Amino acid sequence: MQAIAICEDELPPVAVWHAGACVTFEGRVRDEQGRVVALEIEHYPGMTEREIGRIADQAAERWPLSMVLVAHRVGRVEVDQLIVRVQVAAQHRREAFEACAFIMDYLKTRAPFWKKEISVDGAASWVEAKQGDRDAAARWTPADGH
Amino acid sequence: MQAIAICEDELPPVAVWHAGACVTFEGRVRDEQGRVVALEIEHYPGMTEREIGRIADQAAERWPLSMVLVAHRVGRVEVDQLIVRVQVAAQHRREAFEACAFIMDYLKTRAPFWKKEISVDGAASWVEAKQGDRDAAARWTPADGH
Amino acid sequence: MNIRVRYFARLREKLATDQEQLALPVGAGDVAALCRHLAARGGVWAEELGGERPLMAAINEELKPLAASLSDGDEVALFPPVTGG
Amino acid sequence: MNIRVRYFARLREKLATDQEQLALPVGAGDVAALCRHLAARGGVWAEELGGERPLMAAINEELKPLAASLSDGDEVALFPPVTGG
Repeated sequence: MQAIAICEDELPPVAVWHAGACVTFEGRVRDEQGRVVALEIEHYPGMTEREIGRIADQAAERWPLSMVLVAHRVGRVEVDQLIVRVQVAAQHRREAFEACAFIMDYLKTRAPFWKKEISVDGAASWVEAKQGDRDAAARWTPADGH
Repeated sequence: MQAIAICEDELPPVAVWHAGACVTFEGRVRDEQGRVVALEIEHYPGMTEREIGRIADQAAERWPLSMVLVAHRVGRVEVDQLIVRVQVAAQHRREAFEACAFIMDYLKTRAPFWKKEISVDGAASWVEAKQGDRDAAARWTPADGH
Repeated sequence: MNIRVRYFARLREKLATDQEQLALPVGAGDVAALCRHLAARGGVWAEELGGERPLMAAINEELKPLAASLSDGDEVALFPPVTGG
Repeated sequence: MNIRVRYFARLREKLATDQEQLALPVGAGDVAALCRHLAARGGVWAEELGGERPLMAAINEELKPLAASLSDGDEVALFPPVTGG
Protein backbone atom coordinates (compact mmCIF):
# COMPACT_ATOMS: atom_id res chain seq x y z
CA MET A 1 0.00 0.00 0.00
CA GLN A 2 1.36 3.39 -1.02
CA ALA A 3 -0.18 6.82 -0.39
CA ILE A 4 1.14 10.32 -0.98
CA ALA A 5 -0.44 13.47 0.45
CA ILE A 6 0.61 17.01 -0.46
CA CYS A 7 -1.09 19.15 2.16
CA GLU A 8 -1.88 22.86 2.25
CA ASP A 9 -3.05 22.39 5.83
CA GLU A 10 -2.09 20.07 8.69
CA LEU A 11 -0.78 16.60 7.91
CA PRO A 12 -3.31 13.77 8.25
CA PRO A 13 -3.00 11.60 11.37
CA VAL A 14 -0.57 8.68 11.50
CA ALA A 15 -2.07 5.66 9.74
CA VAL A 16 -3.06 2.37 11.31
CA TRP A 17 -0.84 -0.42 9.97
CA HIS A 18 -0.67 -4.19 10.25
CA ALA A 19 2.78 -5.77 10.07
CA GLY A 20 5.59 -6.67 12.45
CA ALA A 21 7.35 -3.30 12.39
CA CYS A 22 6.68 0.33 11.57
CA VAL A 23 9.14 3.23 11.41
CA THR A 24 7.77 6.76 11.23
CA PHE A 25 9.86 9.83 10.50
CA GLU A 26 8.48 13.29 11.19
CA GLY A 27 10.13 16.66 10.65
CA ARG A 28 9.09 20.01 12.10
CA VAL A 29 9.96 23.62 11.30
CA ARG A 30 12.90 24.63 13.52
CA ASP A 31 13.17 28.20 14.76
CA GLU A 32 16.94 28.28 14.09
CA GLN A 33 17.78 30.04 17.38
CA GLY A 34 14.71 32.26 17.17
CA ARG A 35 15.61 33.61 13.72
CA VAL A 36 12.82 31.86 11.79
CA VAL A 37 9.05 32.19 12.34
CA ALA A 38 7.79 30.12 9.41
CA LEU A 39 8.66 28.46 6.12
CA GLU A 40 7.01 29.01 2.76
CA ILE A 41 7.27 25.78 0.79
CA GLU A 42 6.95 25.94 -3.00
CA HIS A 43 6.56 22.81 -5.09
CA TYR A 44 5.92 21.61 -8.63
CA PRO A 45 2.34 20.31 -8.58
CA GLY A 46 2.03 17.08 -10.52
CA MET A 47 5.73 16.31 -10.57
CA THR A 48 5.87 16.33 -6.76
CA GLU A 49 3.39 13.45 -6.45
CA ARG A 50 4.98 11.54 -9.35
CA GLU A 51 8.54 11.89 -8.04
CA ILE A 52 7.56 10.83 -4.51
CA GLY A 53 5.72 7.89 -6.09
CA ARG A 54 8.92 6.90 -7.92
CA ILE A 55 10.92 7.15 -4.68
CA ALA A 56 8.36 4.98 -2.85
CA ASP A 57 8.43 2.47 -5.73
CA GLN A 58 12.22 2.29 -5.55
CA ALA A 59 12.01 1.63 -1.80
CA ALA A 60 9.44 -1.12 -2.41
CA GLU A 61 11.78 -2.72 -4.96
CA ARG A 62 14.71 -2.72 -2.52
CA TRP A 63 12.88 -3.92 0.60
CA PRO A 64 9.73 -6.02 1.19
CA LEU A 65 7.35 -3.34 2.53
CA SER A 66 3.70 -3.60 3.42
CA MET A 67 2.97 0.15 3.58
CA VAL A 68 4.58 3.44 2.53
CA LEU A 69 2.90 6.74 3.38
CA VAL A 70 4.43 10.11 2.58
CA ALA A 71 2.77 13.36 3.62
CA HIS A 72 4.38 16.78 3.01
CA ARG A 73 3.20 20.32 3.67
CA VAL A 74 3.30 23.08 1.05
CA GLY A 75 2.61 26.79 1.45
CA ARG A 76 3.20 28.54 4.75
CA VAL A 77 4.20 26.31 7.68
CA GLU A 78 4.73 27.90 11.10
CA VAL A 79 7.57 27.10 13.48
CA ASP A 80 7.00 23.84 15.38
CA GLN A 81 4.44 22.55 12.87
CA LEU A 82 5.08 19.28 11.07
CA ILE A 83 6.51 19.57 7.53
CA VAL A 84 6.81 15.93 6.59
CA ARG A 85 5.92 12.42 7.70
CA VAL A 86 7.20 9.18 6.16
CA GLN A 87 5.64 6.04 7.62
CA VAL A 88 6.90 2.62 6.52
CA ALA A 89 5.62 -0.76 7.68
CA ALA A 90 7.35 -4.10 7.04
CA GLN A 91 7.62 -7.52 8.64
CA HIS A 92 11.03 -6.79 10.19
CA ARG A 93 12.51 -3.69 11.75
CA ARG A 94 15.68 -3.41 9.68
CA GLU A 95 13.72 -3.12 6.42
CA ALA A 96 11.40 -0.50 7.90
CA PHE A 97 14.32 1.57 9.27
CA GLU A 98 16.31 1.42 6.04
CA ALA A 99 13.38 2.13 3.72
CA CYS A 100 12.23 5.08 5.83
CA ALA A 101 15.72 6.62 5.88
CA PHE A 102 16.12 5.97 2.13
CA ILE A 103 12.82 7.69 1.33
CA MET A 104 13.76 10.72 3.45
CA ASP A 105 17.22 10.97 1.85
CA TYR A 106 15.74 10.79 -1.66
CA LEU A 107 12.87 13.13 -0.80
CA LYS A 108 15.41 15.72 0.37
CA THR A 109 17.45 15.56 -2.83
CA ARG A 110 14.92 14.64 -5.57
CA ALA A 111 11.37 15.78 -4.71
CA PRO A 112 10.61 19.24 -6.16
CA PHE A 113 10.06 21.26 -2.97
CA TRP A 114 11.84 24.52 -2.15
CA LYS A 115 11.85 26.09 1.30
CA LYS A 116 11.94 29.80 1.96
CA GLU A 117 12.64 30.95 5.51
CA ILE A 118 10.54 33.80 6.86
CA SER A 119 12.38 35.60 9.63
CA VAL A 120 11.11 37.59 12.59
CA ASP A 121 11.47 40.90 10.73
CA GLY A 122 9.50 39.59 7.75
CA ALA A 123 12.52 39.04 5.51
CA ALA A 124 12.40 35.94 3.30
CA SER A 125 15.33 33.90 2.01
CA TRP A 126 15.58 30.67 0.04
CA VAL A 127 17.14 27.77 1.92
CA GLU A 128 20.28 26.45 0.20
CA ALA A 129 20.62 22.74 -0.49
CA LYS A 130 23.05 21.00 1.89
CA GLN A 131 26.01 18.87 0.88
CA GLY A 132 25.16 16.60 3.83
CA ASP A 133 21.82 15.76 2.21
CA ARG A 134 23.51 14.92 -1.10
CA ASP A 135 26.00 12.70 0.76
CA ALA A 136 23.16 10.99 2.63
CA ALA A 137 21.36 10.18 -0.63
CA ALA A 138 24.58 9.02 -2.31
CA ARG A 139 25.11 6.28 0.29
CA TRP A 140 22.19 4.34 -1.26
CA THR A 141 23.70 4.16 -4.77
CA PRO A 142 25.36 0.92 -5.91
CA ALA A 143 28.76 2.64 -6.36
CA ASP A 144 28.90 2.88 -2.56
CA GLY A 145 28.39 -0.84 -2.19
CA HIS A 146 25.03 -0.51 -0.46
CA MET B 1 14.03 14.05 28.34
CA GLN B 2 13.91 10.30 28.94
CA ALA B 3 10.91 8.19 29.93
CA ILE B 4 10.45 4.43 30.22
CA ALA B 5 7.08 2.71 30.54
CA ILE B 6 6.63 -1.00 31.25
CA CYS B 7 2.97 -1.60 30.51
CA GLU B 8 0.63 -4.42 31.55
CA ASP B 9 -2.02 -2.86 29.33
CA GLU B 10 -1.95 -0.84 26.07
CA LEU B 11 1.02 1.41 25.35
CA PRO B 12 0.50 5.11 26.09
CA PRO B 13 -0.10 7.36 23.06
CA VAL B 14 2.81 8.73 21.04
CA ALA B 15 4.30 11.74 22.82
CA VAL B 16 4.30 15.33 21.60
CA TRP B 17 7.87 16.45 20.87
CA HIS B 18 9.62 19.67 19.93
CA ALA B 19 12.73 19.37 17.77
CA GLY B 20 13.57 19.20 14.11
CA ALA B 21 13.18 15.46 13.68
CA CYS B 22 11.50 12.48 15.32
CA VAL B 23 11.83 8.79 14.51
CA THR B 24 9.36 6.35 16.04
CA PHE B 25 9.69 2.59 15.91
CA GLU B 26 6.73 0.38 16.76
CA GLY B 27 6.56 -3.41 16.82
CA ARG B 28 3.43 -5.56 16.80
CA VAL B 29 2.75 -9.21 17.56
CA ARG B 30 2.88 -11.13 14.25
CA ASP B 31 0.63 -14.13 13.75
CA GLU B 32 3.47 -16.12 12.07
CA GLN B 33 1.26 -17.50 9.30
CA GLY B 34 -1.68 -17.98 11.64
CA ARG B 35 0.31 -20.15 14.06
CA VAL B 36 0.43 -17.62 16.94
CA VAL B 37 -2.53 -16.01 18.73
CA ALA B 38 -0.67 -14.11 21.46
CA LEU B 39 2.62 -13.64 23.28
CA GLU B 40 3.24 -13.87 27.00
CA ILE B 41 6.11 -11.54 27.88
CA GLU B 42 8.04 -12.15 31.08
CA HIS B 43 10.48 -9.60 32.45
CA TYR B 44 12.71 -8.85 35.42
CA PRO B 45 10.96 -6.00 37.24
CA GLY B 46 13.42 -3.38 38.41
CA MET B 47 16.25 -4.50 36.16
CA THR B 48 14.10 -3.95 33.06
CA GLU B 49 13.67 -0.24 33.74
CA ARG B 50 17.31 0.17 34.80
CA GLU B 51 18.70 -1.62 31.74
CA ILE B 52 16.52 0.36 29.33
CA GLY B 53 17.63 3.51 31.15
CA ARG B 54 21.26 2.53 30.58
CA ILE B 55 20.57 1.89 26.88
CA ALA B 56 18.84 5.29 26.54
CA ASP B 57 21.76 6.94 28.37
CA GLN B 58 24.24 5.33 25.98
CA ALA B 59 22.22 6.61 23.01
CA ALA B 60 22.20 10.11 24.52
CA GLU B 61 25.99 9.95 24.91
CA ARG B 62 26.49 8.97 21.26
CA TRP B 63 24.00 11.39 19.66
CA PRO B 64 22.59 14.78 20.70
CA LEU B 65 18.98 13.84 21.48
CA SER B 66 16.18 15.95 22.87
CA MET B 67 13.82 13.10 23.80
CA VAL B 68 13.93 9.31 24.26
CA LEU B 69 10.76 7.40 25.12
CA VAL B 70 10.64 3.62 25.43
CA ALA B 71 7.40 1.78 26.13
CA HIS B 72 7.19 -2.03 26.25
CA ARG B 73 4.36 -4.41 27.02
CA VAL B 74 4.63 -7.26 29.53
CA GLY B 75 2.16 -10.07 30.23
CA ARG B 76 -0.21 -11.33 27.55
CA VAL B 77 -0.20 -9.40 24.26
CA GLU B 78 -2.62 -10.45 21.51
CA VAL B 79 -1.75 -10.73 17.82
CA ASP B 80 -1.68 -7.32 16.09
CA GLN B 81 -1.28 -5.41 19.36
CA LEU B 82 1.75 -3.17 19.87
CA ILE B 83 4.61 -4.71 21.88
CA VAL B 84 7.10 -1.87 21.85
CA ARG B 85 7.52 1.76 20.91
CA VAL B 86 10.81 3.70 20.81
CA GLN B 87 10.41 7.40 20.03
CA VAL B 88 13.52 9.57 19.60
CA ALA B 89 13.60 13.30 18.85
CA ALA B 90 16.70 15.26 17.78
CA GLN B 91 17.56 18.34 15.77
CA HIS B 92 18.55 16.34 12.68
CA ARG B 93 17.13 13.23 11.10
CA ARG B 94 20.30 11.14 10.92
CA GLU B 95 20.78 11.28 14.69
CA ALA B 96 17.14 10.36 15.33
CA PHE B 97 17.27 7.41 12.88
CA GLU B 98 20.55 6.04 14.25
CA ALA B 99 19.65 6.46 17.92
CA CYS B 100 16.24 4.80 17.43
CA ALA B 101 17.77 1.81 15.59
CA PHE B 102 20.55 1.57 18.22
CA ILE B 103 18.04 1.51 21.09
CA MET B 104 15.97 -1.19 19.37
CA ASP B 105 19.05 -3.32 18.66
CA TYR B 106 20.23 -3.04 22.28
CA LEU B 107 16.72 -3.55 23.67
CA LYS B 108 16.47 -6.81 21.70
CA THR B 109 19.77 -8.17 23.04
CA ARG B 110 20.14 -6.62 26.54
CA ALA B 111 16.78 -5.76 28.12
CA PRO B 112 15.49 -8.63 30.31
CA PHE B 113 12.29 -9.59 28.46
CA TRP B 114 11.43 -13.11 27.33
CA LYS B 115 8.67 -13.92 24.86
CA LYS B 116 6.58 -17.05 24.91
CA GLU B 117 4.42 -17.79 21.88
CA ILE B 118 0.89 -19.01 22.52
CA SER B 119 -0.39 -21.00 19.55
CA VAL B 120 -3.88 -21.61 18.29
CA ASP B 121 -4.13 -24.96 20.10
CA GLY B 122 -3.06 -23.35 23.41
CA ALA B 123 0.50 -24.71 23.34
CA ALA B 124 3.18 -22.34 24.63
CA SER B 125 6.84 -22.20 23.59
CA TRP B 126 9.68 -19.85 24.46
CA VAL B 127 10.99 -17.79 21.57
CA GLU B 128 14.68 -18.45 20.86
CA ALA B 129 17.07 -15.49 20.57
CA LYS B 130 18.10 -14.78 16.97
CA GLN B 131 21.64 -14.52 15.66
CA GLY B 132 20.41 -11.67 13.43
CA ASP B 133 19.58 -9.62 16.51
CA ARG B 134 23.02 -10.25 18.01
CA ASP B 135 24.62 -9.20 14.69
CA ALA B 136 22.48 -6.05 14.58
CA ALA B 137 23.61 -5.06 18.07
CA ALA B 138 27.25 -5.88 17.32
CA ARG B 139 27.39 -3.33 14.48
CA TRP B 140 27.31 -0.50 17.08
CA THR B 141 30.43 -1.69 18.92
CA PRO B 142 33.77 0.08 18.31
CA ALA B 143 35.43 -3.12 17.03
CA ASP B 144 33.21 -2.83 13.95
CA GLY B 145 34.40 0.67 13.27
CA HIS B 146 31.04 2.30 13.86
CA MET C 1 10.23 22.54 -32.08
CA ASN C 2 7.99 24.01 -29.37
CA ILE C 3 8.68 23.53 -25.69
CA ARG C 4 7.28 24.97 -22.51
CA VAL C 5 9.83 26.07 -19.92
CA ARG C 6 8.87 26.40 -16.25
CA TYR C 7 10.89 28.10 -13.52
CA PHE C 8 10.62 27.48 -9.80
CA ALA C 9 11.72 29.01 -6.50
CA ARG C 10 14.69 31.41 -6.71
CA LEU C 11 14.76 31.12 -10.52
CA ARG C 12 11.07 32.04 -10.81
CA GLU C 13 11.66 35.09 -8.64
CA LYS C 14 14.93 36.24 -10.22
CA LEU C 15 13.69 35.75 -13.79
CA ALA C 16 10.31 37.29 -12.86
CA THR C 17 8.49 34.59 -14.81
CA ASP C 18 7.09 31.19 -13.98
CA GLN C 19 6.80 29.83 -17.51
CA GLU C 20 7.11 30.57 -21.20
CA GLN C 21 6.63 28.89 -24.57
CA LEU C 22 9.74 28.70 -26.74
CA ALA C 23 10.14 27.85 -30.42
CA LEU C 24 13.58 26.30 -30.91
CA PRO C 25 15.24 25.07 -34.13
CA VAL C 26 14.57 21.35 -34.68
CA GLY C 27 17.28 19.24 -33.06
CA ALA C 28 18.19 22.13 -30.78
CA GLY C 29 19.82 19.64 -28.49
CA ASP C 30 19.75 19.07 -24.75
CA VAL C 31 18.81 20.93 -21.58
CA ALA C 32 22.29 22.45 -21.37
CA ALA C 33 21.84 23.92 -24.87
CA LEU C 34 18.49 25.35 -23.80
CA CYS C 35 20.19 26.99 -20.82
CA ARG C 36 22.86 28.53 -23.10
CA HIS C 37 20.08 29.81 -25.36
CA LEU C 38 18.34 31.43 -22.39
CA ALA C 39 21.55 32.74 -20.82
CA ALA C 40 22.29 34.57 -24.10
CA ARG C 41 19.51 36.97 -23.08
CA GLY C 42 22.04 38.41 -20.64
CA GLY C 43 21.35 40.04 -17.25
CA VAL C 44 19.67 37.80 -14.69
CA TRP C 45 19.31 35.09 -17.38
CA ALA C 46 23.07 34.88 -17.73
CA GLU C 47 23.55 35.03 -13.96
CA GLU C 48 21.09 32.26 -13.20
CA LEU C 49 21.50 29.97 -16.22
CA GLY C 50 25.06 30.70 -17.37
CA GLY C 51 26.52 27.78 -15.46
CA GLU C 52 27.66 29.67 -12.37
CA ARG C 53 24.91 28.38 -10.09
CA PRO C 54 23.83 24.81 -9.39
CA LEU C 55 20.77 23.88 -11.42
CA MET C 56 18.43 20.92 -11.64
CA ALA C 57 16.10 20.06 -14.50
CA ALA C 58 13.01 17.97 -15.16
CA ILE C 59 11.51 16.96 -18.50
CA ASN C 60 7.79 16.12 -18.42
CA GLU C 61 7.82 15.98 -14.62
CA GLU C 62 10.80 13.65 -14.34
CA LEU C 63 14.29 14.62 -13.12
CA LYS C 64 16.85 14.56 -15.94
CA PRO C 65 20.53 15.37 -16.31
CA LEU C 66 21.41 18.55 -18.23
CA ALA C 67 22.62 16.30 -21.06
CA ALA C 68 19.08 14.93 -21.66
CA SER C 69 17.73 15.63 -25.17
CA LEU C 70 14.62 17.70 -25.79
CA SER C 71 11.69 16.78 -28.05
CA ASP C 72 8.86 18.77 -29.52
CA GLY C 73 6.10 19.36 -26.99
CA ASP C 74 8.28 18.77 -23.91
CA GLU C 75 7.66 20.57 -20.65
CA VAL C 76 11.10 21.44 -19.26
CA ALA C 77 11.44 22.70 -15.69
CA LEU C 78 14.54 24.50 -14.43
CA PHE C 79 15.10 25.01 -10.73
CA PRO C 80 17.69 25.29 -7.97
CA PRO C 81 18.61 22.16 -5.99
CA VAL C 82 15.54 21.02 -4.06
CA THR C 83 15.24 21.58 -0.29
CA GLY C 84 12.13 19.72 0.87
CA GLY C 85 11.71 17.19 3.62
CA MET D 1 28.87 -15.48 51.66
CA ASN D 2 25.13 -15.26 51.10
CA ILE D 3 23.63 -14.60 47.71
CA ARG D 4 20.15 -14.66 46.25
CA VAL D 5 19.80 -16.41 42.88
CA ARG D 6 16.86 -15.64 40.59
CA TYR D 7 15.76 -17.62 37.55
CA PHE D 8 13.70 -16.35 34.61
CA ALA D 9 11.76 -17.66 31.65
CA ARG D 10 12.72 -21.15 30.47
CA LEU D 11 15.14 -21.57 33.40
CA ARG D 12 12.45 -20.66 35.93
CA GLU D 13 10.10 -23.23 34.41
CA LYS D 14 12.64 -26.04 33.96
CA LEU D 15 14.15 -25.60 37.43
CA ALA D 16 10.66 -25.17 38.91
CA THR D 17 11.87 -22.29 41.07
CA ASP D 18 12.09 -18.55 40.65
CA GLN D 19 14.61 -17.81 43.37
CA GLU D 20 16.62 -19.20 46.24
CA GLN D 21 19.09 -18.08 48.93
CA LEU D 22 22.49 -19.74 48.80
CA ALA D 23 25.31 -19.79 51.32
CA LEU D 24 28.60 -20.18 49.47
CA PRO D 25 32.15 -20.44 50.81
CA VAL D 26 33.79 -16.99 51.00
CA GLY D 27 35.64 -16.23 47.76
CA ALA D 28 33.52 -18.78 45.91
CA GLY D 29 34.44 -17.00 42.71
CA ASP D 30 32.48 -15.89 39.72
CA VAL D 31 29.10 -16.54 38.07
CA ALA D 32 30.53 -19.47 36.13
CA ALA D 33 31.61 -21.10 39.42
CA LEU D 34 28.08 -20.55 40.78
CA CYS D 35 26.70 -22.31 37.71
CA ARG D 36 29.04 -25.27 38.22
CA HIS D 37 27.94 -25.42 41.88
CA LEU D 38 24.26 -25.50 40.80
CA ALA D 39 24.85 -27.92 37.91
CA ALA D 40 26.40 -30.35 40.38
CA ARG D 41 22.84 -30.96 41.65
CA GLY D 42 22.38 -33.03 38.49
CA GLY D 43 19.18 -33.56 36.49
CA VAL D 44 17.63 -30.40 35.02
CA TRP D 45 20.24 -28.32 36.89
CA ALA D 46 23.03 -29.98 34.96
CA GLU D 47 21.06 -29.72 31.71
CA GLU D 48 20.33 -26.03 32.04
CA LEU D 49 23.46 -24.75 33.82
CA GLY D 50 26.11 -27.29 32.79
CA GLY D 51 27.34 -25.13 29.90
CA GLU D 52 25.35 -26.82 27.13
CA ARG D 53 22.83 -24.01 26.69
CA PRO D 54 23.42 -20.29 26.15
CA LEU D 55 23.03 -18.35 29.39
CA MET D 56 23.03 -14.71 30.40
CA ALA D 57 23.58 -13.33 33.90
CA ALA D 58 22.95 -10.16 35.84
CA ILE D 59 24.39 -9.12 39.18
CA ASN D 60 22.31 -6.60 41.14
CA GLU D 61 20.15 -5.86 38.09
CA GLU D 62 23.06 -5.23 35.73
CA LEU D 63 24.16 -7.55 32.90
CA LYS D 64 27.51 -9.19 33.64
CA PRO D 65 29.77 -11.71 31.93
CA LEU D 66 29.99 -15.18 33.47
CA ALA D 67 33.50 -14.27 34.64
CA ALA D 68 32.18 -11.50 36.93
CA SER D 69 33.02 -12.02 40.63
CA LEU D 70 30.37 -12.42 43.30
CA SER D 71 30.20 -10.59 46.63
CA ASP D 72 28.26 -11.19 49.81
CA GLY D 73 24.66 -9.96 49.48
CA ASP D 74 24.58 -10.00 45.69
CA GLU D 75 21.40 -10.74 43.76
CA VAL D 76 22.43 -12.91 40.83
CA ALA D 77 19.98 -13.57 38.00
CA LEU D 78 20.41 -16.41 35.50
CA PHE D 79 18.36 -16.50 32.32
CA PRO D 80 18.32 -17.53 28.65
CA PRO D 81 19.25 -14.93 26.02
CA VAL D 82 16.65 -12.17 26.08
CA THR D 83 13.97 -11.90 23.38
CA GLY D 84 12.14 -8.60 23.93
CA GLY D 85 11.45 -5.77 21.54
